[in-house]
Amino acid sequence: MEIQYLKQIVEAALLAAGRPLSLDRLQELFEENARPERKELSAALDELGADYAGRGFEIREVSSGFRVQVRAQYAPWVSRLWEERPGRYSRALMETLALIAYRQPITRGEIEDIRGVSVSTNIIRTLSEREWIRVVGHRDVPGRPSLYATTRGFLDHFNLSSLDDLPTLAEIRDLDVINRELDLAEPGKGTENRGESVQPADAVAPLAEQEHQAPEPQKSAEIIPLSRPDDGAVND
Amino acid sequence: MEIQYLKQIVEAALLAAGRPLSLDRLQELFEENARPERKELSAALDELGADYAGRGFEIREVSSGFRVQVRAQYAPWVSRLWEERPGRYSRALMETLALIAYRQPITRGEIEDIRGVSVSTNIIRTLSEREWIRVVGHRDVPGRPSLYATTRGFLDHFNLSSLDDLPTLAEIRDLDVINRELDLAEPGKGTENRGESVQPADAVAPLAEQEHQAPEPQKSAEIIPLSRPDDGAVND
Amino acid sequence: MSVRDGETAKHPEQVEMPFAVVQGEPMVTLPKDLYIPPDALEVFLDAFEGPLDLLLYLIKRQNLDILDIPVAEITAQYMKYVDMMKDLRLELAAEYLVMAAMLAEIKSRMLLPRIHEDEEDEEDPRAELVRRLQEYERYKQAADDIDALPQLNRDVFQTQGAVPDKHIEQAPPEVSLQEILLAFKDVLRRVDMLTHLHVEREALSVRERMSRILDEVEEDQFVEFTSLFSFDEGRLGVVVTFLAVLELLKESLLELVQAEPFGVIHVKARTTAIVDE
Repeated sequence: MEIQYLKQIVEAALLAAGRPLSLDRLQELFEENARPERKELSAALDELGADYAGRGFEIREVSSGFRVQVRAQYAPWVSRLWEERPGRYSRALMETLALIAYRQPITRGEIEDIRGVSVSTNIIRTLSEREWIRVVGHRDVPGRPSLYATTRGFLDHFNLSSLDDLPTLAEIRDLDVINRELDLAEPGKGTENRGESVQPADAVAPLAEQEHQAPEPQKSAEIIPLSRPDDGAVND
Repeated sequence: MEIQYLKQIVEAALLAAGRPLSLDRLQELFEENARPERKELSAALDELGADYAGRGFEIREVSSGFRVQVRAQYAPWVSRLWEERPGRYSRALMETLALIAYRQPITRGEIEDIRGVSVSTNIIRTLSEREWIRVVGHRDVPGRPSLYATTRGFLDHFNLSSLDDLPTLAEIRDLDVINRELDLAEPGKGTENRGESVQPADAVAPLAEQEHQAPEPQKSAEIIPLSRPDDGAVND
Repeated sequence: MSVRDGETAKHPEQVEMPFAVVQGEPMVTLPKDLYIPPDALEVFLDAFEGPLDLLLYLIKRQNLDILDIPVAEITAQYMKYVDMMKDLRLELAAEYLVMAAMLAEIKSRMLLPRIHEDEEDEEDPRAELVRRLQEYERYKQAADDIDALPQLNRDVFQTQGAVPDKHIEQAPPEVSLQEILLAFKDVLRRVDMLTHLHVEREALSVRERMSRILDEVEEDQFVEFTSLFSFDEGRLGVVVTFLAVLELLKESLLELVQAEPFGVIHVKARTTAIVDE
């Protein structure tokens, strides 16, 4: 099929679909004997993306496929089409969502440990109803708490094609730095200095490990050990 | 306002709206002190119409305003977005078809005698519409019931050159062997009271596949609604 | 500096004051210099997502690095807020009190002189708090970052072009031959118990030919018997056709007429009602 023709079918479909379309789904628009290769479709999508430069809309690849969307810069005008502005989500909800996005799979208890406050059932329900999160399993501890993870719908909503596209998580500075600064900041502490000049190795380990893991969202089913045993006393 | 900018806002709004927008409505997208004249908007719409020449979509004025729509020539492809996944035929239909193939010419009453249950008009109509069976005459008894036979199309569809290519009854009795070879799970255990309705393919999809689909809520639009609750039980 | 600057705490027993709060006992002294006018406090506290958030605020407000928390000072400020919550009879979340306890504990540990040798193994008492604050802060920031991403229906909008000539076709279900055979096998299994059905030895080509002959003959018009035969089918084809005609005659579906001995035989579909069953 000629690319010019292909492009027109693809853009017509994307424009009308009202949802992202995967390459597979785009292929299915064609009769089996006239089905374009995936790379032909990709080429067509690339060309369309270039065609739309300077237009009010763009092609964007999100998690569940490609979509044609109105560019963010026209949102102030386009929003006026609807009486109601979309409400803002509470900070509690966004923080919970962020923890699930970056630390998935994660239990509610683990979210509470990090946030230092309880997570309301409403928040979990709202996120589930929006189909941004879902239960992907249960941690094998007493009570078998649900493990939450984000969905494709979450990525689609936030204009992301994968978890790798999430904003980079701030780094945690490790204890060596802390101690150096403590030493500098408190030069005259006398006897207390004794304990800080040599840093016990086992105190460094947990932080170093977290620093290594945290910036990359865990997509595997691997379970991240979250809190050290003595954390529990503080939070429960 | 520069027309280039105006055009982009107008096309963004038309694309996002999902409904036709009148000139008045388009004007309302702008702050009062920056509101374009109707003739400016008309000019922008005209230019957009020209821009879309050679694209898969066009601007069209309908009674309630302007809208962006897929060009008619691409409707056949785009329409496939809403096509439902093929369902499955009921066991009753399959039995009826088998009896017509092996016992033709045969009347509906004779099929009912053998199957021990009535054959719905729907089944006969479905098989006729697919052009797998046809009426070849009428039995000369009261009511002059139609005699059904299979068609050339039936043979073609199943890649048979003649009915003699169908397995013999003895071979059918050994179908368990064939099944093992085909690795085809026999779906027929205790299915006598199965409904005649078309069965959604998803009802038999393995659980794993359904789980895989779960994060994509849009897909549910492709599931054919079950018309009979008892159909589902067969697949477990 | 934090230890020295921290208000009056010089002895361990004085820093145990906040523990009394955790146990629900009344405070001994109330701080007088509040940072926030009490009437603004309720709104103010609503803005916090918990004790870590409040602590972060206190630290940020003084332009302090998390890594360098003057524990005593922050503890004192924190307690003031907690006390204000009590004064205003705000429902004081347990998390705030737990944090107060943690701060007090850190403060006391930092004040205690380390005399035992094995304390070299002890980490900085602030380390755990610092870790938790940093951990919380990064996700607090991440929440803001995610919120700032272009969101569907807030910043970007999925297009919804009309399809004026939409024509949706329902694809017919796929059927495999195996499915038909399995269905037939089920029928056979059922009818095996009713042995009157003798489908066993019939050649299917005869049945197929029966259908074809029925299709060719008309009900009100005779056709020549010989026209049913096609000689290029060979001997086998002729036999099959002949058997089909016999079978159709047996089933009273065909009528065979010969006007005179050795005359032309004609065939037509049966019309007259004959009781034969």
